[in-house]
Amino acid sequence: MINTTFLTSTLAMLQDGHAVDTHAPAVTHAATQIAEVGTGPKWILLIIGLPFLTSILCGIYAMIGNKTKLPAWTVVAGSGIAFLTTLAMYMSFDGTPYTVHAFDWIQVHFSSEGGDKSMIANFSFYIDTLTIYWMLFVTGLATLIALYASEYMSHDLGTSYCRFFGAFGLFVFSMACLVMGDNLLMLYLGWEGVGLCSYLLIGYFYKKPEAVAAAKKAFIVNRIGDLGLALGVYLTFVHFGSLEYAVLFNDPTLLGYIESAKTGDFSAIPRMAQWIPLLFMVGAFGKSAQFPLYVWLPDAMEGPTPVSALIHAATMVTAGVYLIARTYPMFLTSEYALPIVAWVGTITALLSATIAMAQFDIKRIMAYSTVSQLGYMFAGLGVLTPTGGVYHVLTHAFFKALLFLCCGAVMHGFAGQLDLRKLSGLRSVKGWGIVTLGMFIGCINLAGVPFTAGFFSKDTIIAEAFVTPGASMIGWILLFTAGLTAYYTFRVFFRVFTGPVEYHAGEEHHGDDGHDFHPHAPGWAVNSVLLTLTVCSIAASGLYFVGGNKDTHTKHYAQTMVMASTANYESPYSKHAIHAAHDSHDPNAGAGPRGTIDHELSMPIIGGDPHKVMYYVSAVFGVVGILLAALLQGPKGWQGLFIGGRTNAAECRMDPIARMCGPIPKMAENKWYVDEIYHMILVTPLRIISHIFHWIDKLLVDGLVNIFGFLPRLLAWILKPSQSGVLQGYAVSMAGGVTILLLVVFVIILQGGVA
Amino acid sequence: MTEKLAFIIPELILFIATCLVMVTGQWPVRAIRNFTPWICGIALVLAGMVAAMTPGDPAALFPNIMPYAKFIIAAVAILLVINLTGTVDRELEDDVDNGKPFLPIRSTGAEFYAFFMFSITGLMLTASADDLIWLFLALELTSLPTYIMVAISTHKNQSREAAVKYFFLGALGAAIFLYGFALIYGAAGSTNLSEIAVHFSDNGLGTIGLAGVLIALLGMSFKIAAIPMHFYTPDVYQGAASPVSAMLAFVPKTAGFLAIIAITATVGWNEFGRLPATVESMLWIMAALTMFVGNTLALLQTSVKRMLAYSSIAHSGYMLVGILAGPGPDGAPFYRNGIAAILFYLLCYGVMTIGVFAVLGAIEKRNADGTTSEADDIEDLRGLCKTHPVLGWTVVVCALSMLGFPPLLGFIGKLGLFSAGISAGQIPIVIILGLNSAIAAVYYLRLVAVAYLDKGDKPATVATLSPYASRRLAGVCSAAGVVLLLVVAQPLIEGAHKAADFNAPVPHQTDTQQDQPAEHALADHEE
Amino acid sequence: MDHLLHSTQLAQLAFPEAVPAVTMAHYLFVSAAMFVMGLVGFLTRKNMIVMFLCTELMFQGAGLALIAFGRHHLGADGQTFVIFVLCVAAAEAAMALALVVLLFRHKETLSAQAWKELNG
Amino acid sequence: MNPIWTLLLIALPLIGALMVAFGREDRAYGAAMRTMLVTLIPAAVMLWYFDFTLGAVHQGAASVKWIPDLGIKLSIGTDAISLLLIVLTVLLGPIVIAASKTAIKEDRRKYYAWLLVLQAAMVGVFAARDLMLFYICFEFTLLPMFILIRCYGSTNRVAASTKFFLYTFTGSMMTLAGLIYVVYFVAQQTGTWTLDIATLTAIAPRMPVEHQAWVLLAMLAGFAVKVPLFPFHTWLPLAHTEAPTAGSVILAGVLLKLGTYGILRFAIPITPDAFIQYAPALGVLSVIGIIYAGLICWVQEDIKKLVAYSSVSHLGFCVLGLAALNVSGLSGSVLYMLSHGLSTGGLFLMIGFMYERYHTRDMRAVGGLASKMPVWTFFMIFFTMASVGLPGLNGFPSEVLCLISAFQSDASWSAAHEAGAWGTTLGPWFAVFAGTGMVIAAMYLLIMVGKICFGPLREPDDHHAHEELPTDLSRREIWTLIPLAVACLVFGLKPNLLLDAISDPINQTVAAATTSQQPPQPEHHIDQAEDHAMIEPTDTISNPMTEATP
Repeated sequence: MINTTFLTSTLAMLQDGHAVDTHAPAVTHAATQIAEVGTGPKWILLIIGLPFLTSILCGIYAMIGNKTKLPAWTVVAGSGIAFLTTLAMYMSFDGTPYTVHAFDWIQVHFSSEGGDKSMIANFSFYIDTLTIYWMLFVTGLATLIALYASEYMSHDLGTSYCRFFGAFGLFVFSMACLVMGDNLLMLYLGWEGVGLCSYLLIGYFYKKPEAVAAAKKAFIVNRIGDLGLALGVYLTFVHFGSLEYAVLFNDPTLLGYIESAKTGDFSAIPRMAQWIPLLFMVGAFGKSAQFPLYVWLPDAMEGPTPVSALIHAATMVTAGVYLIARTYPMFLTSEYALPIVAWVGTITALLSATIAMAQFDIKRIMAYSTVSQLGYMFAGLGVLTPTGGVYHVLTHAFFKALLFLCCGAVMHGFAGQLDLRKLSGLRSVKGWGIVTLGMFIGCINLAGVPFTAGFFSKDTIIAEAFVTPGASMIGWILLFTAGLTAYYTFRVFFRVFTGPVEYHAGEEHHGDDGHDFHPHAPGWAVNSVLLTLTVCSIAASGLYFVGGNKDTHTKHYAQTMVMASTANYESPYSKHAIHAAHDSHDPNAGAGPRGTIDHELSMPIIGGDPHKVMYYVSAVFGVVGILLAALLQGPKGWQGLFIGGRTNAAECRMDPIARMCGPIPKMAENKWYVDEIYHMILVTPLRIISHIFHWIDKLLVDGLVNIFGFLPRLLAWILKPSQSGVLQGYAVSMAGGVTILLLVVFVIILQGGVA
Repeated sequence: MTEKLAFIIPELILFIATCLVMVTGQWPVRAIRNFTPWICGIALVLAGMVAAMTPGDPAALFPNIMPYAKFIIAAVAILLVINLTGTVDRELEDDVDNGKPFLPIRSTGAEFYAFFMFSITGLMLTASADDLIWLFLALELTSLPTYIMVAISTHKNQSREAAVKYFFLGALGAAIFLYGFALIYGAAGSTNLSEIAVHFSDNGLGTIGLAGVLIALLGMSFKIAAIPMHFYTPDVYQGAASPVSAMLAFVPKTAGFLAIIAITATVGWNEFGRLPATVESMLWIMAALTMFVGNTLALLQTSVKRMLAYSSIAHSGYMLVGILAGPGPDGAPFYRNGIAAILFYLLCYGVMTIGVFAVLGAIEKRNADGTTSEADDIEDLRGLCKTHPVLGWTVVVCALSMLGFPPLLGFIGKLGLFSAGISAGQIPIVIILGLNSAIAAVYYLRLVAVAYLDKGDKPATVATLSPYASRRLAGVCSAAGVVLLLVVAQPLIEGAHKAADFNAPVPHQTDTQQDQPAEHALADHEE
Repeated sequence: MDHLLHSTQLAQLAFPEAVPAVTMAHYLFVSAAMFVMGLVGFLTRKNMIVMFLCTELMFQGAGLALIAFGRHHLGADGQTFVIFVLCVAAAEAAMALALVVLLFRHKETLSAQAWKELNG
Repeated sequence: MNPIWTLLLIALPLIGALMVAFGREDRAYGAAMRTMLVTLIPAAVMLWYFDFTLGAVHQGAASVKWIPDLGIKLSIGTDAISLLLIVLTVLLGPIVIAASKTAIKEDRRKYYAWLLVLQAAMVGVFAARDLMLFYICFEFTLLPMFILIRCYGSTNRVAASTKFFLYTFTGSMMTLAGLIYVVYFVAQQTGTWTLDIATLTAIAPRMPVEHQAWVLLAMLAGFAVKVPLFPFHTWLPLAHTEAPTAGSVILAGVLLKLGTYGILRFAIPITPDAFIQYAPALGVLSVIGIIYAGLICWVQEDIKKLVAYSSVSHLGFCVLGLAALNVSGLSGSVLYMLSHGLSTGGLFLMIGFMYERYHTRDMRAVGGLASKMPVWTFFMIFFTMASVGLPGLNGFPSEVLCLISAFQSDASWSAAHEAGAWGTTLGPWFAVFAGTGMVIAAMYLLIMVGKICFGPLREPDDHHAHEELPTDLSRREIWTLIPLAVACLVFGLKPNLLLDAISDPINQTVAAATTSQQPPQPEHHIDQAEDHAMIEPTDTISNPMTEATP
């Protein structure tokens, strides 16, 4: 069990000088290895092969100039079959992870005294519960969103259509490689592949300079993260000698490190090994848009909405969470890794929640809310509850995709209008019923209304935050952010969907403004997708009650899946551990293979066991947030349900309050000027340095070379007068030359140079 | 006494040919006059073959330098003769064609060829010199005729100015090295080179001996245009007609080097293959300065002949490195033998330089007023590969070879010098050699670029062919030589290596006498 | 050869204190002086004929040194060398005068300064 | 394997060059193309018959005596590494000829003839088994390139070509001096003056370390200029901007590899101990090169200069791999040589096609070509991603290996685990800073792609449609790109095709380099009197006027 010094040392790190809790219970449980890794059936390769095939097909359609919706249907079919194969894989999975080998990729063999070691990185796939868990919602969402996009992108059929779906297929292939890869280099391949696809898809409207700039920014910021990941991968190989999960996570040295980490003495673990998780973290923050590297996600909204829904809400951004979950044992071995993850996640959640409150573009709000929710997931991982984090990934994937698709439908219908000050009362517009319902379900999930999926997953994270010693501060911040989330979510809902019907066309509308513009309601494809997603979001809450597994004492579906994978570590204080211990009276039953129980340490919160109390506390924060939103943003009237004072789309009761509290809302709206700060600290100095380098290169280095080139010419100019053409001149020079030469030689003799 | 005569049969053949030439040169019948260069050619061929056959003089310091040296002298001299046709008496022959009577008083053809043959004979004599007096006479015989050849080469003031400079500075140089020889004789007591060598190796180089050797070397540096004495070269090469400059580039230089080899042989290389400190350091400074001055000043030239003059100075600098390296321990392989490297490089250098001079001689500029003037400016060569491909390619091949571009002859020669220098431990001078061949690349590249590469941004001046086809033949032969000699490089190198094996004088095992006090009074001379 | 007394020794025997012995150093000094005077003359005088005479002077300087050494080594080499030097000097003289006449005919002056078009 | 094939590889282009030079002007392209395609056959045969299991053995060896006195014996033979580089050169041949069909209008015979000569010279360098043939071909690649830049370049081609020639020529003169010193040392040890590389590499390591240091510096003078390593790179951007498309592709594709091949074939085996001493310095220079050149790319306006500086940055990785002196380092750098040739060659082809249509290299004048030239944009993005090092394409495996080798070759690290294969010269910080090169590469290449391919359409005002070429890529142009793209993909997905081939020679080089063959007492070893003065050449270097007598 990671003892209490673990997190307190982080607090010590932050407020140096804080007394470190010396209580260190002994370690009892021997680290059990992951079950032997078998080899799996070849049909698993369908999941990876099909999306790649669809992207190749789309390329061919583009070449033969196909104008129909064929690319869309190919991708939908491809992802659909992939989803079904994943389901079959899930059904047939008997608990022991296995690998499926496609073909050899990079193999270098070193012959050295210590036996010939070799670096193996093959195109092969490692299937265990975590992979299945991830692939289920990735392929599922991909199919749904591809269906949605078939209609949404229908206005520019032809090569662009093929290009979009080609990149879409390539994205699903890369995500599959990332999640299912059996070694860290395959993960890195998928990592960069999704980066490339997000670059291609964000830059889909390549005519718009902002889209191109956003795509470039996304790729470069991701690339900074990838650098961290790459260095981490190389360091892992150099330190542990292998990249494959099967070998890596059974590596005796790694298990040894975990043992010594448990006893709290991190001095035994070499500094190199402690660097690895820190580098992985940089990669995770880059890809999942956490605090230092989150700036690219809001700009990524330049891409079409299905892209934002799939890539920037559900799948790609969760890659960071997957990385940390997959390499969780390594994070345990580093002294500062998990605390940093927790704190960064919390800060990001709070920061982006504040920014989301002040935005007016609904897609931007959703983007910042994604960043905030990702912050929650990282906080979950940080405070020793991979189950909470991973479960939140699933629930968030569904309702955030739903929210994005609703915004997309709104944008599609109102000719690109996204500003919530220009839209109001869509609830009562004909044909927008399903969109409103979808939006509502999404919002209650996001806000964390009790008994919704969002509520359960967020609640586990916050509960664990309070339970894990030293992380109560994180818990309070997360609670406060939950309130803010509830507020800005329902701010959107009340401003856009309720109140008097009033809408203005976006800039893509060509006719003159005014009432002859009538929004065209979403088609059957969009509505059907929205409905399915709504059902899934609701069903996701059900997962909290079902899927428990008696003998491994797991309470719900997400927990069973996580506990059987490499991330099988559970905090001793987690609710599950306490229940398990309670049920089987064996104090160590509930803990994951590496944890033991120590009851008396569970810290009471507001007088009760945090697990039980948390339902009510977070529910309260959620509801308060919603009421505030209703009060300040909601419309007037309708049986007094809506107590807000808003009469039209433009203003609401919040505006005077905002004006009253000075510059803060203005700064929040400008995203706390983080972009500008980055530009000032990083981009401009680097550009100045480059110009300096350019000048150095042109003047100094080239100059030196030219000088060396010029020296002979200079010597020639000096000697030129000696050839004056006058006979006597030559004679004098000759005589002078002779004498000088003889003198120099004699000086050498006299100097005794002879000896 | 007659056995010495056996060694100079080739020179005798040449002498007979010279007399013949003097007669046929003035012959009223045009056909005989045109036959004069042929006589020289045939004589040279004969001399070359005889020289190749006769074994060297075993007693000399370099026993079998004679066959090899005389052979390459004859070979290159043939190239020179082909190149020299048509230098003088051009107007006279035109007038004779237009029916005017042949006035012997106006024709200088006879003297021209005679002087050329005298000079080549002198050169061969230098090769077979084993005596100070012989060496002095041979050197004078080589250079005196060239003064006159320069004077009568073109009927313009520039060649007269060149002649006056060449003559006076030549006389000065001759006086200096004569004084050197006198001192050497004074120190050694005998004029025979082998005896001098034995004396120096027994009693070491006295102060007078050292002074004598240094002054002799400095005097002879005039011939090879090394640093202190290089001032005349650019003006003389530019002033003289191209064929004569070609001859100046090869003949005095070869004579100079053969003489220097003879003199440094008398001084001798110690068991570490190094000359005595003073001689070595002077030669070292001379080599380094010659290379740098030659290469750098060539950068500024626009006249091709001046550029080639400076390039010949630079090449002398390269060859001095061979002297510094010395022949190495007896029986040393070719890569260690600096002298062999020089002898081989002389051949390569000769062939390359004559090639470019021949091309210059082969073309001429047609001025506005119908008269033709000699092509000298680098602009005259512009786009030569387009107008006259054969000549253009000759310039390109010869320039690249002089640059030391790998597969060509120049590179093999330079490689010989490189390996000799390094094997002798003279690393710094070899690095300077490397640097200088890089500096040299600039102006050789300019030659190649002007002839072959430039699209002629500026209109190519109309360089027409001069009436004498033989100069084109000389150019083509040297270009072919540069390429074809590669095939026979090995036999040539073996010849040079055999020529350069130096039988160092064996020091008598006398007791280590004290250095005789050099200037003991004449009065107390005792038996 | 060796029974002949040296002339200077005879002189010393006859007039022991009167005439100081003339050693080889004196001859060498005189020849060096002649050589240097010739060199300086060559550098300073403008007239070409005088310049040539100076080279002749240098040649004779060398010749004197040769004779002195010949006498010192009691060998005939020195003198034979001088004879050849004289004949070469004569050849040069002929050539020099022919050249000077040729130059005078074109430039009406005997000064060497006139000839300096070729330079650079 | 019959040596006739290697001979054919060198002879065919030369014969082709003669045929083209003396053939007709308008049929020059056809003749050149046929020659290049015919030379593909011997290359294929060699690839087929080459026995990769004993990769380090020179197969298809033959030699002809030329000047035994100077030890000059032209001998050819290829081992695995040189075979792969030869195949790369031969593959680029026809592509380059096809790419310059419409680009070159006048003086076609001269252009194609010299291109064929360049091809023969490059194959000669890689196939050379003795110093002389190597040096002759090494120099002989200079002349055609000089002519190509000089006659077919754009505005200030004269300065660029002269600087290119002189810079490399001076360097190679120093290398010649160093190598001859090595030959002398070996001759001094074994008695025979041989220029054969095998004997040199066998005996040269016995040289005392200070001599080795001087020889290494001399060799690096020549090869570092060619690579181009950081301070010696200023000739490359000039040469690239002025060279015609074909020239740029060959220059980036193969000529830069001569430098790294030289280091791999000469510097490491001949002066191993000095190389280990100087490897950290080499590593620092390459890391500076990566970051310095990368940042300069960022502010470049001229697209060819940008890609030229990117080659400087990329080859920094290659030299880093060499400096790491372990198996993954060397195999990474050889892989890098091959992959950089393909990806940067492709990039230059793309720029060439764009230059033929818009006659400008300024990124400000041209933009948003995706709408007009979609196929061109696809290939542009493909090659950009290949050179950025996207996994799945050929840049990635080489970059991985170079960076891992830098990590592995940490002195403390290999001491703890196992010496030998891990190397002791560099350390993790080299890899971290070199890694930033990956980010900077992404930055400047994406900015280039962003400016040129995406955004609103911008065309130079005096632009008129090209008379022969269609707006997008013609069939011929696509056929030049497809082999490169396929090769990039194949070597990206299956780098082991190459890695297994070169593993044998690499292991041998590393084993030889890391075991020191220093004789116990270097002093007494060279005791022949004749070379006593040789003992401290270092001081002869310092003061020129050394005295002779002891």
